This record gives sequence, C-alpha cells and structure tokens, in this order.
Amino acid sequence: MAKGIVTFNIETCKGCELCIEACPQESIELSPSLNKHGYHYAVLIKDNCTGCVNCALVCPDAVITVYREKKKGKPVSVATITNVTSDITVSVS
Amino acid sequence: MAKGIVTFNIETCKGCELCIEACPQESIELSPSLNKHGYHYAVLIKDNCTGCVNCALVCPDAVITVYREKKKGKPVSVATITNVTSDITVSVS
Amino acid sequence: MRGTDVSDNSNIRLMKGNEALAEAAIRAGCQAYFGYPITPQSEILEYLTDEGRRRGMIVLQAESEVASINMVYGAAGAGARTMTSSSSPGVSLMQEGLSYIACAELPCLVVNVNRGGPGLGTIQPSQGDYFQSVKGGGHGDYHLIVLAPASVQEMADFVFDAFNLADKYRNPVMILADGALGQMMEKVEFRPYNPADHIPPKPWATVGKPKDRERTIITSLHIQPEKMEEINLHLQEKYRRIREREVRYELVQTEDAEYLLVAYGLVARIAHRALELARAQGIRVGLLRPQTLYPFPTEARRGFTTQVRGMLTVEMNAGQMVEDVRLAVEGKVPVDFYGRMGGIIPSPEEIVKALEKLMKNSVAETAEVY
Amino acid sequence: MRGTDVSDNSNIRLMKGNEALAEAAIRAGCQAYFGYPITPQSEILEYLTDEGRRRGMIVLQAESEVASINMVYGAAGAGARTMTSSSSPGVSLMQEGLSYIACAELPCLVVNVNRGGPGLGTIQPSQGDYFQSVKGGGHGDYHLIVLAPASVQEMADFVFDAFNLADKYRNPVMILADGALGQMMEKVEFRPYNPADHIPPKPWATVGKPKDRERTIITSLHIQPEKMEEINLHLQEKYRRIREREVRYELVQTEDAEYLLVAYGLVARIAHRALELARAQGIRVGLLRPQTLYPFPTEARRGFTTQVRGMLTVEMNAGQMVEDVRLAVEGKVPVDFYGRMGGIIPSPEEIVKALEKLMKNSVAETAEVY
Amino acid sequence: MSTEILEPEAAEPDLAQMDCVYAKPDTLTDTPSHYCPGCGHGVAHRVLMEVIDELGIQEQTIGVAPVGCSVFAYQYMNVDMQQAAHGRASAVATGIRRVHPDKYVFSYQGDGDLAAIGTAETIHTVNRGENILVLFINNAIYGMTGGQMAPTTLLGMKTTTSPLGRTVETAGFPMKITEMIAMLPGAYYVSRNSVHTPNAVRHLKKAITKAFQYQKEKKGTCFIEVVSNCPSGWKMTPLQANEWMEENMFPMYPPGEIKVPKP
Amino acid sequence: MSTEILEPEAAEPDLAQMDCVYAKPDTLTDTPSHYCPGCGHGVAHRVLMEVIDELGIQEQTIGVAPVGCSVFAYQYMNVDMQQAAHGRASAVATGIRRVHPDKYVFSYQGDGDLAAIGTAETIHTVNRGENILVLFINNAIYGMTGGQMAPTTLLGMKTTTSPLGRTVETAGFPMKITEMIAMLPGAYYVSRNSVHTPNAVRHLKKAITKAFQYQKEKKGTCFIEVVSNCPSGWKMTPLQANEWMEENMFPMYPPGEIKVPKP
Amino acid sequence: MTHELLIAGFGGQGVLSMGMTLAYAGMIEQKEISWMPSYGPEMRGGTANCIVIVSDKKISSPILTTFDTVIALNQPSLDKFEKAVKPGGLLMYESTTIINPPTRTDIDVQPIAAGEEASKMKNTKIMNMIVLGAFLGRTDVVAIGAVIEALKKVLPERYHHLLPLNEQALQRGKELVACMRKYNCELSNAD
Amino acid sequence: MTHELLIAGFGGQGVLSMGMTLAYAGMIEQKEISWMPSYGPEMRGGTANCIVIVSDKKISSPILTTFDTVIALNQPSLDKFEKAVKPGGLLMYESTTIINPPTRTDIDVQPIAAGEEASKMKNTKIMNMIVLGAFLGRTDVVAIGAVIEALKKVLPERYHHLLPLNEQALQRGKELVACMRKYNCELSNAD
Ligand SMILES: Cc1ncc(C[n+]2csc(CCOP(=O)(O)OP(=O)(O)O)c2C)c(N)n1
Ligand SMILES: Cc1ncc(C[n+]2csc(CCOP(=O)(O)OP(=O)(O)O)c2C)c(N)n1
Ligand code: SF4
Ligand code: SF4
Ligand code: SF4
Ligand code: SF4
Repeated sequence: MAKGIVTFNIETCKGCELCIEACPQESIELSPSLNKHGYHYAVLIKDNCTGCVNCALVCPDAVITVYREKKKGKPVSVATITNVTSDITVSVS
Repeated sequence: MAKGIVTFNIETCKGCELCIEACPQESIELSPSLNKHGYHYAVLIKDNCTGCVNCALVCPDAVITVYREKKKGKPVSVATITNVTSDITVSVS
Repeated sequence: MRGTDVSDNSNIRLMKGNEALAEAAIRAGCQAYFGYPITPQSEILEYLTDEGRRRGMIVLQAESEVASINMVYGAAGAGARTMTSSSSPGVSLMQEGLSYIACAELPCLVVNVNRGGPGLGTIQPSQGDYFQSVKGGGHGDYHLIVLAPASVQEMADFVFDAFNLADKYRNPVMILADGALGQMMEKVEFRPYNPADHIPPKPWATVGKPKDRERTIITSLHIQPEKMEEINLHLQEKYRRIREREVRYELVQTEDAEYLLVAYGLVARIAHRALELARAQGIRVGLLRPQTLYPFPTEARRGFTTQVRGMLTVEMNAGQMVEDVRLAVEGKVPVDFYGRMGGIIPSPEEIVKALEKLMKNSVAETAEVY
Repeated sequence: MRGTDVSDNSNIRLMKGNEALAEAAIRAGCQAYFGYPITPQSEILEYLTDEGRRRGMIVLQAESEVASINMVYGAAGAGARTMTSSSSPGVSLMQEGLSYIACAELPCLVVNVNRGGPGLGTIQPSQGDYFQSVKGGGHGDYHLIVLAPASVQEMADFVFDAFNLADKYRNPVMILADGALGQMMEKVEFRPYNPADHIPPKPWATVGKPKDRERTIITSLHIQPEKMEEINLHLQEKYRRIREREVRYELVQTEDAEYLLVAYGLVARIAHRALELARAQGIRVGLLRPQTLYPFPTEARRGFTTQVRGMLTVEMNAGQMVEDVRLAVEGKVPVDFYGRMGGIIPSPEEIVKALEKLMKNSVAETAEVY
Repeated sequence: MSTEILEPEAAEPDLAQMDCVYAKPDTLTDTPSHYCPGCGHGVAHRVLMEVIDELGIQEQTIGVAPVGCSVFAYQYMNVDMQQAAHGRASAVATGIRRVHPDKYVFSYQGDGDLAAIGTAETIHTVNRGENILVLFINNAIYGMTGGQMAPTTLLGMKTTTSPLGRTVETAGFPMKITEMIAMLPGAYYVSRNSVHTPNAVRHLKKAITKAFQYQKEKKGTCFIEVVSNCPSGWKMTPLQANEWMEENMFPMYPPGEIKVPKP
Repeated sequence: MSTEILEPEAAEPDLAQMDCVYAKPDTLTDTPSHYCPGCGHGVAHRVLMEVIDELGIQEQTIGVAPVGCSVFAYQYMNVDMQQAAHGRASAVATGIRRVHPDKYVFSYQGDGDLAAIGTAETIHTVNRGENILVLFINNAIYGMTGGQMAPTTLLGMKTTTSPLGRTVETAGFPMKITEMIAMLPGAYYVSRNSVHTPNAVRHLKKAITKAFQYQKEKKGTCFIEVVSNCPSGWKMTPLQANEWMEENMFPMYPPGEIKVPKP
Repeated sequence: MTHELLIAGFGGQGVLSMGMTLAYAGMIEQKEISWMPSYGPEMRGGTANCIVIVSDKKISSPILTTFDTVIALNQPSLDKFEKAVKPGGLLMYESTTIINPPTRTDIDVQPIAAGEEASKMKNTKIMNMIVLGAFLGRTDVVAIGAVIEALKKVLPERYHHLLPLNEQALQRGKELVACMRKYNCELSNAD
Repeated sequence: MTHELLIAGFGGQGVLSMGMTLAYAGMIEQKEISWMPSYGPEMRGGTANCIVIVSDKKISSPILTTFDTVIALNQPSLDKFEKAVKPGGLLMYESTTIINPPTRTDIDVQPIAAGEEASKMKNTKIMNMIVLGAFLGRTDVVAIGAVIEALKKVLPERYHHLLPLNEQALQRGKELVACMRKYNCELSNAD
C-alpha cells in the first residue's frame, strides 16, 4: 500500500463533501470550524491516505494537492496521451 | 382504352412542357403562337387521349382539366383515404 | 416569496412588480404567453407557468426570444390576447419580429424589464432601452405604444391599459419597466375587470375561413412600393391619432414650480424624493412624469416653457428621453440632463445637486457630462 | 454584368454599388466576411464568394444574420478586419450582436442596404432605418459610427474610411446605403491603399496568450454596476471624441442660400437636382448633405440658423433625421420635412413643390404630413 | 394535323357528355402564379389544396408561409393565411396551433427558411410535437433571392454563392435535416416526396392526406419533404431540372417514408 | 483522533520528501470560483485546463464561453477568452477558428445555451465541420437564471418553469441533441461523459485530450457532452445531486463514446 | 410616521424573508410599505440586503442611501453600512458572528446575540426572527401581533407547523433587548 | 451635353444589358454616366427597365421622371412610359411586337422592327443590339465604335465569338433608321 498525503487550500473549499465520498480510505471529513466564506472545509482525519488522487479528481474547486512517498518512484501521471489513434492507457498508482 | 379529352386554360400556361413529358400518348405539344404573357402554350394535338390525368397531375399552374367518356362509369377519384391506419389504395382508371 | 404563496386570493396583495404584472395579465384575459427566461424578469414566466396555467392560460417557454415574438405574431394573428416579456438583450432579438407585428398591425403586449447594457452588461436596473422602445429598434417606420410604470401598482394597472390600447389601435404595446421595479415588493390592488367587456371582435384574425367571408391574410409584405407606401401612410395616420389621444403623464407640485424635473419609471419616484428635499431647501421645483413614452407628452412640456426657468431630465442612461424633451422645448428654456448608467440608481441627493447646478445655469457643462 | 466580368482589372470600373463596396472591402484588406443573402444586397456576398475568395479573403455564408454578426464578433475579437452586410430585416436580427460588439469595442464594418419596411415590406430603396442606425436599435447606450454614401464612388470610398475609423476608435462602423445605391452602376475609381499602413496593432485581440502577457478577454459582461458604469462612461467619452473629430458633410451652393435642403444618401442627389430646378426658378436654395449620420453635423446646422429662412429635410421615410436637424436648430428657424415611404423615391419636382410650400411658411402643415 | 378540331370551343359540345375527372381544386384561387415555368411550388400548392378540398376542411384550416418564393402563397391558397418572417414559420404556426387546438394548421417552408435561419424553430417545434403539418420544399437553393447556396445544396453544385461548386471547407455538408427531424419523438410521420411525375404527385397527395388525418387525431408533428426543382436558380429548363433532380438530388435525398406510425 | 497532526503545517517537513502526484493545473487561475458547492462546472473547468497544461498548448488556445453560470470562465481559465452572447458561442468560435486556422479553439456551453437558443448555431457549426472542440455541460436546467426548464430537462422534473414537472403537452420531450449532432458528417468525435466519480473524470480527460489531438490534425468538430449537476437548481446537496443524476439522467443521457473515428 | 430600514447579511441568513415579513406586517396594519431587495445571478456565499420602508403616507423613493435603522447580520455588511445610519438612528448587529463592533458614537448601537440564542433554541433558521423580535423591541414600527399574522402569509402552508417556534423566537428577541437595556448587559452572559 | 434615357421591356429582352453597354461606351468616351435598373424578386414574365444618363458634367440625380429618349420594347412599357418623353424628345419602339403605336405628336416617334430583323439574322438575342444601333443612328450620345469596345467588356469572355454578330446588329440597326428617314419608309418592307 502506497503512503500518501493530501493538503487542502481550506479557504477555497466549499464543503461540498464530494472528496469525502470519493475517498476509498475514508480519510477525509469536514472540519467543525468555518473558513472565511462560511464553509465547513475538508480536512484529512486519518493517516491511511494512499495518495490515490480520487479526492482531488472530483474536487470542483481544485482545493486538493496530493503527495506520495518517493519510494514508489515515478510520479503518477493522470492520462498523458501520446498516440491517440491507438488505445490509451492511463496509469494511476 | 378509355376515351378522354383535356382542355387547357391557355392564358395561365407557361409552356414548361412537363405535361408533354408526362403524357403517355404523346398527345400534347406547345402551340407555335404565344399567349398574352408571351409563352408558347400547351395544346392537345391528337385525339388519342385516354384521360389518364397524368398531364394535369404534373402541371404546376393548374392549367389542365381532364374529361373522360361517361360509359366508363364511376369517376376516377385520385386518392381518397378513409381509414389511414390501414393501408391505402388509390384507384386511377 | 411568490405572489402565489399569498394563500388568500383577495384583491389586495404584497407582490413583486414582475408577479403583479403576471397576475394582471391573467386577470386581463391574456390567453397566451410565450417567453424565455432572463433576469430580472423570469418571475413573470415562472408565475404564469404555475398560476397562469392553473387558471387556463396558454403558457409556453419558447426556445428563444426570436421564437417567442414570432409565436406571439402567430397567436395574436389568430385572434388571441397575447404577450411576451423579456429584458434588454432578449428584446433586441425581438426587433425584427416587432417590426413585422407593427406592420401587420397585430395587437399584443411586450414587456421589457430593462437591465444595464450595452452587451450582456449587468442585470441591475437601467433605462438604456428608451431609444429602442420609442424610436423603433427594428427596421422601418413604426411605433410601439410605450407605457412606463413607476410602482408595483402600475406594473399591474398598465397591463390592462396595454391590452385595451393594443386592441383599440391594433398596435403592439410595450411596458418598459426596469429591474428594480420588477424585483421590489409593494402593495398592489386589483380592481374588477371583465375582459369580455374590453376585447373587440377581430374579423381580421386567422381562425379558419367560413364560406361567407373572404380569407383573412396576416402579412407585412407589399412588394409594390405604391401599396407599401399606402400601408405606411395608414400607419402614420394611426400614430397621429395615438399622439392626439393617448398621451398620459403625472404632475407633482408644478403649480408654483420655477424648475421642472422630468423623469419616468422608478427614477421619477427618486426624483420625487429629491423634489421633497429640494423644496425643504426652499427650491421651487416640480416634477413631470411621463406615463406614456410613446406617445410622448410633448404639449405638456411646451406648456412649461413659459413658466419654468429650466428643466432637468433624470434618467438611468446616457441621455435618451432628454432628446424628446429638447424637441418639445425647442430651446426656449435650458434643458439639463443628469444620468447614471450600468445599473446604478441615482440617489435623491445626487439629483438635488444636479438641480443646483442647473440653477447656476451651467447647462452646457452638465449637458456634456455624457 | 458582375464587376468581375470587367476583364481588365484597372482601377477604373463600371460597377454596381454593391459590387464596388465588395471590391473596396477586398482592397481595404478586409480579412473575413460573414453574411447571409438578402435582396437588395446579395451581390456583396456573391461578389466576395467569387472574387474575394480568389484573392484570399475568408468568406462564409452563415446560417442566419444572427450567426453572421456573432461570427463577426469572434473574428473581430480575434484581431481580423471583419465585416458583414445585410438589409433591413436582417439588420434588425443583428441588434443584440451589435450591442455586444459596441460594448466589447470590436472594430468591424456592418453594411445595411436599406429597403422599405416595416416588416418584410418591399425590396425597394428606403431610409427607414435611420433611427435604428444612429440612435442604437440594440439595447443600452451605444453608438455606431454611421456613414451614408450617395454614389457608387462613395460606396467604395467609405469602406476604406469605415475600416480606418473602426480601428481608430475600436468601434463598429455602419455604412447605411439603400437598395438603389446598391443596384445602380456608375464609374468608380479605386485609389491605391495599403492596408498595412492603416491597420494598427491589436494587443487586445484573442490570438493565443504568450507567456509574457496577461490573457486577453473580450467581454461585454460587468456584473458589478460600478464597473459597468465605468465602461459606459468610457464609451460615452469615446463618442464625445468621435462627435468632436469625425463629423463629415458636403455643402452645395450654400453661400447665398435663403433656404437649406438637408438630405443624405441617394436622396441628397435628387435634392441636388431639385436645387438646380429651384435655382432655375430663382429660388436661392442650398444643400447640406451629411456624410456621417453619427456623428451628426449638428454644428454645421446651427451655423445656418442665422443665415437661412427655413430648412427642408428630405428623406425616404416618415421623418427621422429631421429630429436631429430640429435638435440642432433648436427652433431658431422652421424645419420642414418631406418624405416618401415604402420604397418610393421622391422626384426632384416633388421636392421643389415642398420647398415652395416651406417658403409659404406652412411649416406646421407639411410637418404634419407624416 | 391542326390543333383546331380539339380546341376547347370545338370540343365544348362533347364535354357535357363526359365526366370531368380532373379539374383545378376550388381552394386554389384563379390568380395566375408568379412562379417560374415548371417550378415545383405550383404542383405542391395544388396538391395541398386538393387534399383540403377533398377532406372538406377549408373552413378549419390556417396556413403559414414564410419568406421565400412561396411567400405569396396567400394569393393562391384560399384559406386563412399568415405570412411569416424568414425562418419563423413553425414558431408562427405554433402560436396559431396553441390558440386553436382543433383547427388544421400547416406551414409551407423552403429549405433556406426551414434548414438555415429557421433550424432552431423547426427542431424545437417538432421536439414539442406541435400538432401541425410542416410541408418542406427542398430545392437545394435560395430561389427568391436569386439562387444562392442553401444548407441542402449538393457538394460541387454551383450557385451564386458557391460559384466554383459547394465545398466542405467553405460551406460544410448538404444537410439531411429531415432525417434529423425523424429522430425526434415529437415527429409522428415523416415522409420524403417529389412532384416531378404523376405517381410522385399521387404519393405526395396520399402523404398529405394522412398527415391531416393524423393531425385530426392529435398525433403530433407530421413532416413532409418535397424534393423539388428551381429551374431559374439551377439555370435549366424545367425538363432538364427534373432530370437533374432525379440523378443528383435523389441519391442524397431519397424519396420514401422515413418515419411511419407503428400499426 | 485530532486533525492537528496531519494539518499541512505539521506535515510540511515530510512533503519535501514526497512526490507531488496531483496539484491544481497552472492554467487554472487562483481566483476562487463563484460556482455553488459541488457544481460540476468546477471539475470540468479544471480537467480542461489540465489537458491544456499537459499538451502545453496554453499559448495557442482561444476559448469561448457564452452566458450561463460559466460566463465567468474567463476569470478561471488562463487562456485568451471571448465571452459570447447567449446561444452564439459556436458562431463566435467559428469566427475565431476561421481567422486562426492553426490555433486551438474551444467553446464551453450549457444546455440552455447550446440546445435551446443556440440550436441553429450549434448544428450548423458542426455541419460545417468547424475544427473546434465543443464542450457541452448538460445539467438539465438553466442554472444562472435560477433553475428554469431546459431542453434537456427530464419529463416529470420540477423546475421553476415546470412547477408540476415537465410534461410533453406543455414543453415537449427532453432533447438528445448530442445524438443529433453525431448524425452530422461534420462531427468527427462525439462522446458523453460525467465528472461525478474519479473514473468519470479520468475518462473525460482522455476524451478532451483526444479532441485536441484531432483538432491538431484538422479532423473536424469534436463534441463532448458532460452530464453534470446543478445542486442549487435541483435543490439538492451535491451528493444527493450526483446520485439523482446517476439514477435519472444517465438512463436518458447514457455516458459513453457516441461517435469515434474509424481506425 | 415613516421608518426606513436596511437589513443586510449573508444569502443564507434569511435577510430577504425577514424584511418581507416586516413589510407584510406593515400591510396588515394598513400602512404603506415597500420592499426593495438586492438581486444577483444565482450563486452562493454572496451577501444580500433589502430596504424596507413602512409609512403612514405614500412612499416616494423605495431606494435610499441613509436609514433610520440598519440591521447587519455579518461583518462585511456592518462594515459597509455602518455609515448609512442617520445620525441618532439605530444600528443593530448580530454579535455572535460579528467580531469587530461598530465605532460610531452618534448613533444608537444595539448588539444582539441571535445566532447563539438560535442554537440554544436548536434551530439556526430562526436567527432572523430573533433579530426581528429584537428590532421590534427597540422600535414600534409594527406590533409583534401583526408580524405573527404576517408569518402565516409569508410561510408556505407546508411550514406552518413552525409558526409557534417563530413566534417564540420573536418574543425571545424582544425580551433579550428589553432586559439588556434594563441591566445594560448581555442576557446570554447573565444566565 | 447630357442625354437622359429610359429603356423598358420584358425581362428576357436584354433591356438591362443594352443600357449597360451604352453606359460602358459612355465611360470609354470619358463621359460621366449612371445606370439605374428596376429590380424585383426573382420571377418570370415581369417587365424591366433602366435609366441611363450620359453627360459631360457630374450627374446629380440618377433617377428621373422625364427623359430625352424612351426606348420601349413591349406594349406595356410603351403605354407606361410614352408620357415620360420630354416634349421634343425621342420615343423609339420595337414595332414587331408593339401593335398600338404611340399617339403623342409633340415628340419624335421612331418605330424599329428589330424583332423581325433579328429573326432574319437568325438570332433573336441580338434584337436589343439592333435597337441600340438604331438609337445611335438617331442620336450622337456615343460613337458606335465605343459601343463595340464596350461589348468586349460587357460580354463574358466565353461569348466573345459573338462580337462580330453583335457588331453587325448594331450597324444594321443604324442603317435601318438611316434609310427609313431617307425614304421615310420601313426598310424591311422595302426589300
Ligand atoms: C431575416 C431575413 N433574411 C434574409 C431574407 C432574404 N430571403 C428571402 S427568402 C430567402 C431564402 C429563400 O430560399 P428558400 O427558403 O429555400 O425558398 P425558395 O425561395 O427557394 O422557395 C432569403 C434568404 C429575409 N427576407 N429575411
Ligand atoms: C438573449 C438572452 N436571453 C436570455 C438570457 C438569460 N440567460 C442567461 S444564461 C441562461 C441560460 C443558462 O443555462 P445554461 O445554458 O444551461 O447554463 P447553466 O447556467 O445551466 O450552466 C439564460 C436564459 C440572456 N443572457 N440573453
Ligand atoms: S471536494 Fe473540494 S470543495 Fe468539496 S469538500 Fe472536498 S475539498 Fe472541499
Ligand atoms: S404543364 Fe401546365 S404549364 Fe406546363 S406546359 Fe403543360 S399546361 Fe402549360
Ligand atoms: S425561383 Fe426557383 S423556386 Fe422560385 S419560382 Fe422560380 S423556379 Fe420556383
Ligand atoms: S447554479 Fe447550478 S450550474 Fe450554476 S453554479 Fe450553481 S450549481 Fe453550478
């Protein structure tokens, strides 16, 4: 299991909870406190994040940055298409 | 063979020759003289008209009236649809 | 809160201007509404899709304003009391259709809840569409009858007048409001009105041709110039009659006025407040509020040229109605202009300042502000 | 015969007004044309699809006038010299787009070969779209620069001026002609013109954002009223500059004139003939022909109020430009109007009669004709 | 032989003894049409009026004709008519339909009108399933304005605005709007016809008759295309035009029933 | 457990040792969006900008966004942008495309914009095969104006202008314009997507990447629909909205490749 | 008597319906009223406000720049409209969310911890009614009875079970200010 | 010298191109010219006309109501425009198709059997050139040479093989009137 971590730009979070739904590890929750726009913002509440990027992919407000431990090597690219005429494979973790 | 006759409202004829093309009996031609709009108008030039109505059907200017000898009985109706949900048959001569 | 949420259906209501207008349309016997959503007037369509349909009105959300106005053409031509409503950009799209309707002489109501332009602009209130409404934004020589309400009550009342005028003259009528009038709430009272008493027979309408009459034809096409000029002369003659008979305006404390404020719609009410402030300062000012923008109260203004020292026209635009004021006054007294644009509403205080400027007779200057 | 059929491509041609205008567009370096057929101006589109494409111009027949004007918006916003052309009903459909273009300050040329309205009307010549063109048929406070050619030569010349003005002020320019000007043939001479010398850099255009500059944004949306008012003030300031600098008109025998004819476009030439007839009768009459309808030659008119006894405005409509004449004259001298409508062209003789009427000072009366 | 003997005058006596098996429909006025010689508009007009006569619905019928050569239809069709702005016929028809749910309403539109400027109105009218008949005359050109390219103009076809022939680069593809229309659930009956032969005319007449029948039963929109000619715009004689039409238009716009009600 | 230990501040030291595997694309500005919480527009914006970043075409790209909630797209997308009138985005894009044949051009349109008032412009742009990308956000409602019915609104669906639910009689059928578009020869690649799950987002990203690739090869119009939500207009929470979307929108607008180039 | 009032806060705080209720109450008392909302495109997190005028005589301008009373429910609104209070006028603000209190001394400033009070009453939605009650505790623009009447009209049928709660809220607000003025202290802290 | 001319007839008779050729010839002779056609929607059987002005000085109005010369090629045109000839002006009409000749006596009336002549020359299309030739035989508006020059411009390349025929037609027209005036008879009948 990869070890990851996510950070949130909490002031731009609108508390829509989509990342929470998307997180297979159930590592995210809304904080009880409000940000300056009056939203409960998302926070990481467990240390079991695998850096699967799911939360970041569904976030409408680009709030989330995802990091993953180096040992896993080459960074995960989410879809880079080189030759579209042939089929495309996108590797995530 | 039915015996028919066609009459032309020559002043409204524009000499387009479509009736001539449509006539299976080759009974129609354009007259050498012009009508008051300057068109050579269609005239019946043979007495072999069967009253098939073809000329009248294709005439863009409703110039043609078609008659047919009585003995043939019941007038030809061109398409009267009674029950459209079932198939429609249209009898012409 | 929607007017329909007022559970008791008495004739006195607290309503948004847009809702009051829609409710009035139902009571005026409007048979068909065709429209497309646009802020700040979507409440009209929304109210009618709910309450209007419930009360038997044909209400169709069209695919665009172009479609709306042409559906109005068809329905009005078919003899129905018909209307549409939109706001500035949407009304611009209706200009071809309006020109057709005016030429074919189809009675109908077109509501423009004016927002700030040009372009997409802003959804805030504006009077930037005055020229478009009264001079004819469409092609050719035609006129709409243009009514300018200044309160939620008038948003309702003018609907009845509009339909009556439309039928009386076979002419499209426009109610030219603004975003604030559409959104604000006031008390509105609906007086009894029986459409049957007001809708004339329409023998010219396309309803299917009985054996005993010629077919009716709704058209604006007259390829022969002679014929087309005839039509135009007929229209111009009609407009002359309208100018003669249908002018409407309101006067406020003009008897002793040395200066005259001229404003319509919401702005007239702000000007009224300004008048109160000014009079408190001892300035003898009156207010003339046109209720019909076409026909324009030209005579009324002429009257004042002998009485007042100057006029100040206040508008939420760069100076449009002021041209009609000047045309009426013919240079006999200075006509000044004060305006705000882009959805900004002038404050009573600003107007008083402009008034003082006028009194210092710096006409040219302020007139050049925009 | 099409201009292109003139086998020798010298710079002196016998051409229809529409063809001359199209040829001028090519020579003016117009990069893109978007239009939709409509009589009496389809020759412009036809000429350009043939000759224009052959000479490297982008020419697209759009699905409608609404599409045309929005393609113009896109192309002009992308930095190209761009134009469209239509006739009255088609131009009415462009009103929303024009308001957007004016607000987004996109330079472009819009040609209206005016036909008789309202509605579908007739395809014969008319000047019924004056109000629409100069007051703004679209919503909000904006102005087009409006040029009114009176000959095939000017149909060509004004195209160059139009593009220069459009680029100079980042403002849409309209050439307002009429069906007869579009269809008639005269000798036209094309003077050398190198677009490169006249087309300014357009840093505001959307061409793809290099690293070293901010992205460019073409928009007419400013949801904050304060911002939107700023935009409006900026536009009004620009219009003031235009009124100051770009007024153009022609005077004919005005030095000793006791009466002044005011007319534009084709009508001005008929008025010219009328002037010749009148002077033959010893009537001292002059002619003022506005070449720019916006900005309107207001000062020029003011000038004459001290010289002449009266003015006669002649138009192919119910009386539109006459309002601007009256606004300029401010009642100092009687301003009379004579007009024909529906595609009918006034004859020199009629104009002389109207002139005599004016001299008998029956102002009110004739002014009321329409 | 001389034509005298058969001239109506001469023939008059006999006629009394004979059955009139074909005559101009009453609902078609006697006004001579302005259409060019051999133009399909004339036939389409006549057939439409024939059906209205035979169904006896003249008094309940309201027609709409937009700008296009057929803008003068109201001079020829003796029913209440509205002339519509270019492209807006179906919107106008919608307005009429909604206020007269029980009348018969048709619109008669050209290809420029229906498939170019009127695309939105056409598609949304059918999508609403407005209970009207749309008669669509497709002559692949703008006739009235002098032969410019239409959305239905064929590739390579020369018009005044495609002087070298229509190309995809400059103008895209010929548009088969009727097939698109047929996709819409609001379209109940969609048929493509022509008027260049007696049998084609007979078929069109059947189609129109069905359409009005369906309209009576409030089935939704019936859309009938007539692939037609424009001798003037095509710069051909009527006979050449019809031949050219068969050879070139039919492969792209094949006549036939495109969408028929399930039995 | 407390959230402290994992708050960015605390975590900071480690981050240096880690790979950043996901971050906001540079081409998306830092301006906080005006979109409602959970609105699909935000994700669509981000994915579009990600692709532009990864293909490195920011400098050659010109975008068009018409009126609709996404009218402010130019505040978020850091490429040259034109705001278009309601319904005219594809006409505006055509104008841009024609004068810059070698740039990348996209339009970003809502369903009201593209399928109602813009029907004619949309269809004719694709019919011309304009070499652009049309990104079509279908949330079955007019979001910006406060939740009125759209052409794509489902039958029975309540909106402020279908208070009792959309009915065929009053408003016709939900329009599957994407399927109509796919019929046009000018359409080269047509795909329907969503943005409510990580995999859906991945697929959309592939689709957009392909579209730009095809555009580079001048293949014609690529049309990508995104079936999206409108929590505010639908009066639901974002999670409810996405669930409702799957259950109700997908049956009518099934995601998938609708028209793909023949290999 | 004419009372000119501005109410401002976040979109979600019930600013508009609060004003509407007041306006409706005025109508029930046969007064002239006008209600002018701010409006914008559909989006969250924005601020909203409305101007309410209640008067015995015909109302000229429904739009004003200075007010007898300003009610501010969030910081931005307070900062923006503090200066809009007429000298001697009333400035009421929701003191649980607003951290920086007003600074003007030429006006009558009235804090009201409606948010806190609402949570105590287990329904944050009624915060605005507490404020309205407080306002009526400080002015006699309309009688509380009229407001309760009004609520019956303003609230859609389906919410009528909430009427008692709203009534309590109004009363609570009125008490709060009454007692605060009595002891010149924040009641909430007192108990 | 200014000559103001109206040419009218059926659409198919080449009325417009005849006027255009004349205008072009005027241009070749460095004169000021204007050509104003009637125009209408695309349809057959209609009548067409054009006004041609050829002058040494700048032309003011291209649209007139009276003319130095009217050329009528069919009956409706003759009936309509006979009165438009200035007193003393020239009225030329095509006498094969026009049965009722003009009646005015204050003008110079010139019949020309161009139709008949054209059929003799086996090409009805050149009828208009015969008329133009005749016109030039009666006036000196432009030299025939200039017209022949003009034809080179007016005729699309692909028709240039017809130039000689057109030239003959022009000459023939000129001869016809010349001789008619000589013997005051219709040449066609004379031979
Ligand atoms: C708004 C507008 N644009 C353009 C025109 C000019 N116009 C009239 S009819 C027509 C097209 C005619 O073609 P079609 O619809 O195919 O009918 P057809 O004449 O071929 O029968 C056009 C472009 C117009 N009248 N109004
Ligand atoms: C001509 C015109 N008509 C109407 C409007 C009002 N309007 C703005 S956006 C919009 C529709 C928005 O819906 P959609 O396109 O689906 O985008 P969404 O907001 O749902 O993302 C409308 C009707 C306008 N701005 N211009
Ligand atoms: S998805 Fe984004 S906006 Fe929504 S809660 Fe998570 S971080 Fe916040
Ligand atoms: S078809 Fe009609 S118009 Fe044509 S030639 Fe025959 S009769 Fe005349
Ligand atoms: S132009 Fe074409 S469509 Fe029009 S009448 Fe003539 S032949 Fe028919
Ligand atoms: S209104 Fe709907 S579409 Fe618009 S931003 Fe909010 S959720 Fe998104």
